[in-house]
Amino acid sequence: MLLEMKGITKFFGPVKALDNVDFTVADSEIHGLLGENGAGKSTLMNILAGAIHPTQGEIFIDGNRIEEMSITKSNELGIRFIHQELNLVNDLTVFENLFLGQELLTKGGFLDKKQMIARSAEVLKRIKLDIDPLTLVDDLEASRKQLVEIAKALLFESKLIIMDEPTTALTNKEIEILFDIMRSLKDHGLSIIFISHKMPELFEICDKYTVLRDGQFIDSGYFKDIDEQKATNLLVGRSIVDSQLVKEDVRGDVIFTAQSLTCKGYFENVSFDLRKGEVLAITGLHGDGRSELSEALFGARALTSGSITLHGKELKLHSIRQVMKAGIGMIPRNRKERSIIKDLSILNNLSIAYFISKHNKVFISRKEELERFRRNQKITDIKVDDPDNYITSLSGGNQQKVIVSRWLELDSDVYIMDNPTQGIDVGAKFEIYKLINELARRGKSLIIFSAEFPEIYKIADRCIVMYKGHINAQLNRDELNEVNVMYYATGSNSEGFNGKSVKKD
Amino acid sequence: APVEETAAPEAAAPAEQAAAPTEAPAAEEAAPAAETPKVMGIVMPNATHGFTGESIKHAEAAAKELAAQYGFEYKFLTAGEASEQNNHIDTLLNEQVDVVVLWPMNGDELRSAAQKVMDAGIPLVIYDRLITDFTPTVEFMGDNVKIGEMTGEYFNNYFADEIAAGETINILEFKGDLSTVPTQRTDGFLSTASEQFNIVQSFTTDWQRAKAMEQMETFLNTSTDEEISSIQAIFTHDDEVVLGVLDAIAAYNGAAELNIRLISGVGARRENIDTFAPVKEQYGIDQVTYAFSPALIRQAVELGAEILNGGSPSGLILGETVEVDNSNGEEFRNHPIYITRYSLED
Amino acid sequence: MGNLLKKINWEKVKQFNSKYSYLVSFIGLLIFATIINPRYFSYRNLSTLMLQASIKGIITLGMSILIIAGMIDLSVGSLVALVAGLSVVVLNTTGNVWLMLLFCIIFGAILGSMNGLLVTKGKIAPFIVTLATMSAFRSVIVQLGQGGPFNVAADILPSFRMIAAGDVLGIPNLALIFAVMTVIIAVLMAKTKFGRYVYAVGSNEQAARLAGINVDQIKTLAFTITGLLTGIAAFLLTSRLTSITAPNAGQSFELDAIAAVAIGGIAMTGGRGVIAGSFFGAIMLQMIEGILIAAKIPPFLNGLVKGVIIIFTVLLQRKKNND
Amino acid sequence: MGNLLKKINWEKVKQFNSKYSYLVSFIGLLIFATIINPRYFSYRNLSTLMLQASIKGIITLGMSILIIAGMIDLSVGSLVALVAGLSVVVLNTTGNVWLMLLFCIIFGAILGSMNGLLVTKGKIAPFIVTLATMSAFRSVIVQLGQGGPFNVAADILPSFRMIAAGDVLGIPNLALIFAVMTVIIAVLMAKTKFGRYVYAVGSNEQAARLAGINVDQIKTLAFTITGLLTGIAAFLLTSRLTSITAPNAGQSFELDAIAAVAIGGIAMTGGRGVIAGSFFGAIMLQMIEGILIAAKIPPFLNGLVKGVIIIFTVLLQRKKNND
Ligand SMILES: Nc1ncnc2c1ncn2[C@@H]1O[C@H](COP(=O)(O)OP(=O)(O)OP(=O)(O)O)[C@@H](O)[C@H]1O
Ligand SMILES: Nc1ncnc2c1ncn2[C@@H]1O[C@H](COP(=O)(O)OP(=O)(O)OP(=O)(O)O)[C@@H](O)[C@H]1O
Ligand SMILES: [Mg+2]
Ligand SMILES: [Mg+2]
Repeated sequence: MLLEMKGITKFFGPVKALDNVDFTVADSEIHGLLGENGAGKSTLMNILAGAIHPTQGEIFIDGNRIEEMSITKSNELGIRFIHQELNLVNDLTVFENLFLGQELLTKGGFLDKKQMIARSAEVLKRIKLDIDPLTLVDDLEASRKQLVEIAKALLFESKLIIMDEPTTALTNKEIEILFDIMRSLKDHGLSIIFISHKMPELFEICDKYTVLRDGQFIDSGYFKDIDEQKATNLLVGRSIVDSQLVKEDVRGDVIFTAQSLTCKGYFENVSFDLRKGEVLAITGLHGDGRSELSEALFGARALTSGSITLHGKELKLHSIRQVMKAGIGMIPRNRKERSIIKDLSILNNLSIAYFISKHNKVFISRKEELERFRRNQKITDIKVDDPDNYITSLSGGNQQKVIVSRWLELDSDVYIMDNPTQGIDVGAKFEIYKLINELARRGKSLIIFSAEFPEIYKIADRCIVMYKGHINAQLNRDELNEVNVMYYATGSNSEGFNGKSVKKD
Repeated sequence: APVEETAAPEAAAPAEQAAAPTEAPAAEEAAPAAETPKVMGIVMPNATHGFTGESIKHAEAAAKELAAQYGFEYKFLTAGEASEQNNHIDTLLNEQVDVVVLWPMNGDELRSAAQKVMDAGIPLVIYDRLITDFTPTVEFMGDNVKIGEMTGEYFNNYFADEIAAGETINILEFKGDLSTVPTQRTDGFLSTASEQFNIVQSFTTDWQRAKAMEQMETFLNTSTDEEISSIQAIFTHDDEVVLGVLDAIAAYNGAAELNIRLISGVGARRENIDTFAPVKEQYGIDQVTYAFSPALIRQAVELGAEILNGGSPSGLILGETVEVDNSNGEEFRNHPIYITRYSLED
Repeated sequence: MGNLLKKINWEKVKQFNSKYSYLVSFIGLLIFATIINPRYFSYRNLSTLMLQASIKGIITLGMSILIIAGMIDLSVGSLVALVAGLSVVVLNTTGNVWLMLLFCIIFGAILGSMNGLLVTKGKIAPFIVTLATMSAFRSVIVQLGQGGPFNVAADILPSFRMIAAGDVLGIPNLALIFAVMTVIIAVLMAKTKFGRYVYAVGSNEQAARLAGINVDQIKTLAFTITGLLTGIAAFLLTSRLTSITAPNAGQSFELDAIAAVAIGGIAMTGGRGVIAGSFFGAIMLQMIEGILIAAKIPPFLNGLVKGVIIIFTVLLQRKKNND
Repeated sequence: MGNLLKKINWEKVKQFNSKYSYLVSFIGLLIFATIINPRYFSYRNLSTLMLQASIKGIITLGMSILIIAGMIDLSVGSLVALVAGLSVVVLNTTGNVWLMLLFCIIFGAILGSMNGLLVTKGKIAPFIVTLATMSAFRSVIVQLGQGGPFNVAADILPSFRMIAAGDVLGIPNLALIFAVMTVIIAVLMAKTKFGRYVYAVGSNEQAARLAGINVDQIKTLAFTITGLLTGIAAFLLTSRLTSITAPNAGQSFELDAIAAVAIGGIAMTGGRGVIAGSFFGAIMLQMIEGILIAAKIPPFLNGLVKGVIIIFTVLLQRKKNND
């Protein structure tokens, strides 16, 4: 056995995050680690990588017991860890980040910049990532950052790579590339622990699975022996009926119009409108300008030209506050950097946006805050001990639920959601889809930025597919299928006559 | 300390000694092309408390007046610590000034720089700080040790009976800050004051009235009644500090009986002399202070001007220290030191 | 279920400890002081303590807001001197104390907002902006006073000094004002949107912005409020001293205020801490002065002992925080 | 492909601008000074300038490391006094300049690492730790000298003062030493692992830790190196002054060093900036003094003008950064 973890128990203060968990990984194996939000997956992996210490339990690598696992030791043992949240140094360049902690040196003991850049270029090429190793990481957007994290794990010889939800910020194409690399690594004898909440992915790439629930080991086995239904049951501990999602037709008037939106270097001449009660998905591949568009719609990024009308009035886009007050809410992507206020409690994190557009009293009422929290906890199923704890004590998925709740409280007319289900588990995801449908039924309009086709299919009335900063196609619900989306997202339709890009012109 | 010449403020006015040049009102305009006007470089400490602040004011005013009168230029530089003063001297040497008037933060720290000035053949006037084993062109000093000594003697006389009776006299000390000036004042005091004076506690006030007030308040609040009652006099380094101590005494409402009879200060400021009578009347406290005037710096500047005009003053000149207490407080308001000090106000 | 209860209690205890850690330090210091000098623990002394802590304490309140917002203000000491010096002129010319108070508040707020605008519009680090204005404010008032003091006119003086010297039912006015200001600022920070935004900005500026908070506005406001509070402090200082020496009035108040914030348990990295902490922080800092006097520390060693006590006080809290 | 090239170039230009912004300020200030005083731009004056900037400049180098690491050190001024004062004793007793230099380096490093350990092991914010040690270091040396100066013995003095007063081929020794130290520290920060880690820690401590960097070690080392450099500065200061007055030697060096770092274009938030920036920053700060003299600013207004120039210099760079 490459890896054996035995009887791992971990307390965070009073919270028992892991309870006597066993976990084994063999050579040349891609091992899926499954569990609901807060089940203890990241914690277990953090223990394996030496980032935190277990309260109890033992770790064996190749049969040898490892005393006092530390980050340095796990590195030396050939364990690489791609964390669930981004952990890059924004002020350093890509190559500096890739080699951080394991710099190559010249004979004189100085940094061997040349070689590091060359090796970085190689590894970036391997994952088909078209960026200069000298780019400042700060200038990259979230999905690129995620790929740099992945590249970092591939840089040195290793035995075991831990991937904690590496695909949440990636597009389909990038995921395919990742899977190719994973397979080839497996061929080279490496093992990979793969954590994801997306069932199809797990079934596609993994050999074995281990399920955790509430910090306890539930089951382990081969994916070929189970199906998605079974996996979900193991995960949740009860069965979920996925068929209840019913989409109703949209009949409302147009309430939101985007006219010739242009943001130089990112997107150009984007126009669309949105009806009351409509769910519009916007998708595409990297470089489609989608993420910048989502910011621009919310006033968080300045437009070069174009205008947005809501309820027939032109929006003042220079102030986020004004946009919110006009009735637009937005869940941004890249939770850690853009949403989580780490020094505030769960309760306060949830309330913060509400104050901007809804709260008119002089004083904050704790009672109301608690009510808000309880209400949302029911809706999004946040697993929490005490809402006064810091939000960072929550698992990634539960943090995301708090953020979703933050915006639901605004009761906006239009919701912009950028990758809203980032890291949310199967059960809760389903709840959120239901919620989105419910919002639409109540006459809210939603613009969902997403790269996950199953998600789009479940919720969207209409889908805009972007390609290199342009709207390449608008698909109605009846035209909506994965093949179609990929066709337009890759620009296959326009290939040959005008594949012009607006990027960085 | 040997006094070669005691200079009353107006006595040393260089106008009388100097071969009076043409009365050019504004020299720069009067003789633009003929020859470049001579330059006086003045280096002083920053204004970090009242005394340095007023000194700078007087120095600059004097420089301005004299420059206009005699047709020279001046460069006026201040600094917060010694190495910056050294830097200033380097700058002045680069500018090839014709005389340097230097008030060092601390004498010895400017020795190397002072040596450079002398080596460059530039006349050097040192104000108020002694540089060990170094002789500048001319030195003008207030005498901090002497102030301490005079305070000690005043205390001896004031408590002559108690000293004769062999009693121990408890006093408090409020220092300026931790620098050399306060150390000199304390050393002077200890050298003359009777052994029977017992310094119960010393405080460092950073020359701040507010700090002195707090320290006195805390002392009064946290000491035993006997301790408080045993204090008979207070020795301070500064008039502002005296006001802080008096503030605390005025605010005291504890049980102990206060037996403080004498408080000493340095400065002879208007604000303090104003309090002499009322404090005596209300609290029965006598005060004494020493006129160590910030206007004394004028004389150093005047010495510089004298040099520029071809004079050659030399040696050590000591500024006059006048003792001011309840007996001569009002009289002192007519004293030249007092008049010069407040001459710049409108 | 019993498990759950246990769990919650433990959390509560931990939270209490980390929330009220400043009390641990405060009590520790109080015991220490009382051991050194048993007379320390008396009503008179404690009320004087609060009186003495009040002026810097009010500034500390402002400094806490800034530090919670992830900023700092080095200019408060000079700001005190500038406002106080000019306020004497206002008082002497108008003879009206209320006008003078109004002047202090408004002028303080204006200077504070100047700092804020340089930070937000100029995009310069607060440390650097206020380092520069520290130097500038001081310079202006020294120039205006030509190095000399600003004295309150003799006819107004006796009544004017009673603002700071007076008391209400045995409680010193200054202590009372400090307490009231603390409550106001504590409520502002804990119970209003503004306070919540300050915490958010100090913790994650980008997230705060994307939640709709006008980050620049909050920062400028934080500076303005600090300026305003410092203006009030300047007013009280003038009443306490009745004479403002421009070159050193308020000297190093900024360092004392920051130290008080730190020993009050507010994180220097922003986003965390409560106003009650700075209240006790300011008092603790004053206690250290008292301890120096009570323990008869030789003056030259005051700095050493003060430094050690500050470190020790902060350490005391960290232990509790991290366990 | 042409597209890609364009991209790279654009990036490069932007990087250049933000990397060398300090040069923009430097040239701006130089032009300004020369306009005010045409004699300013002379070899003699510029070499004196560098000489004058050298002692604080060497401290500025250390301060830059700390600020890049996201920390700060307020104790350097007091550390200078403590090391310099005692080094005089070492020199006078042993008569050996090399021994004295060694003492300065080692003692400086020890004091610096003390700061570092308090920050890392004690988990106290650098600002607070060094605020406390600033007070403590000063107090210790004042106590040892009992308020008086430490004077270099008369027999050693003439040769000893030539270390700071001498020159090599017309280049002042101090300027030379400053230049050499700058190169060493610049290489350390740009070309070694340590330097890289300092940037990483200052930019994102958590990411640095997860990359296997021993964050505490880097922080402690940064403080130690700063202490060491400050020790060297103390040595040079002693040679320049030949007498160390404990109460105010090195006073407010910390503020000057921090200001120099800031106008050298190093971000106060850590993670960004280059050592060459602090070199020019230190020189620029000294230039401001020169400008004050040349422009005949009245002494009381020096602080105002200095503050304004600092803000202006930093603004000049920000503009370039943001475009
Ligand atoms: N630093 C912490 N302090 C307190 N509790 C924590 C901390 N980190 C994790 N926990 C708790 O440990 C449990 C497991 O969290 P973990 O992050 O391992 O979940 P996960 O399985 O990775 O979930 P997700 O799918 O949402 O990422 C959760 O209950 C979480 O609240
Ligand atoms: N243990 C390992 N850890 C990290 N990277 C590895 C490891 N083993 C192999 N690699 C890398 O994987 C890459 C091989 O990837 P890939 O399979 O895409 O290339 P390939 O040329 O198709 O391989 P092959 O040689 O099997 O044909 C190589 O660059 C190699 O450095
Ligand atoms: Mg997780
Ligand atoms: Mg292959």
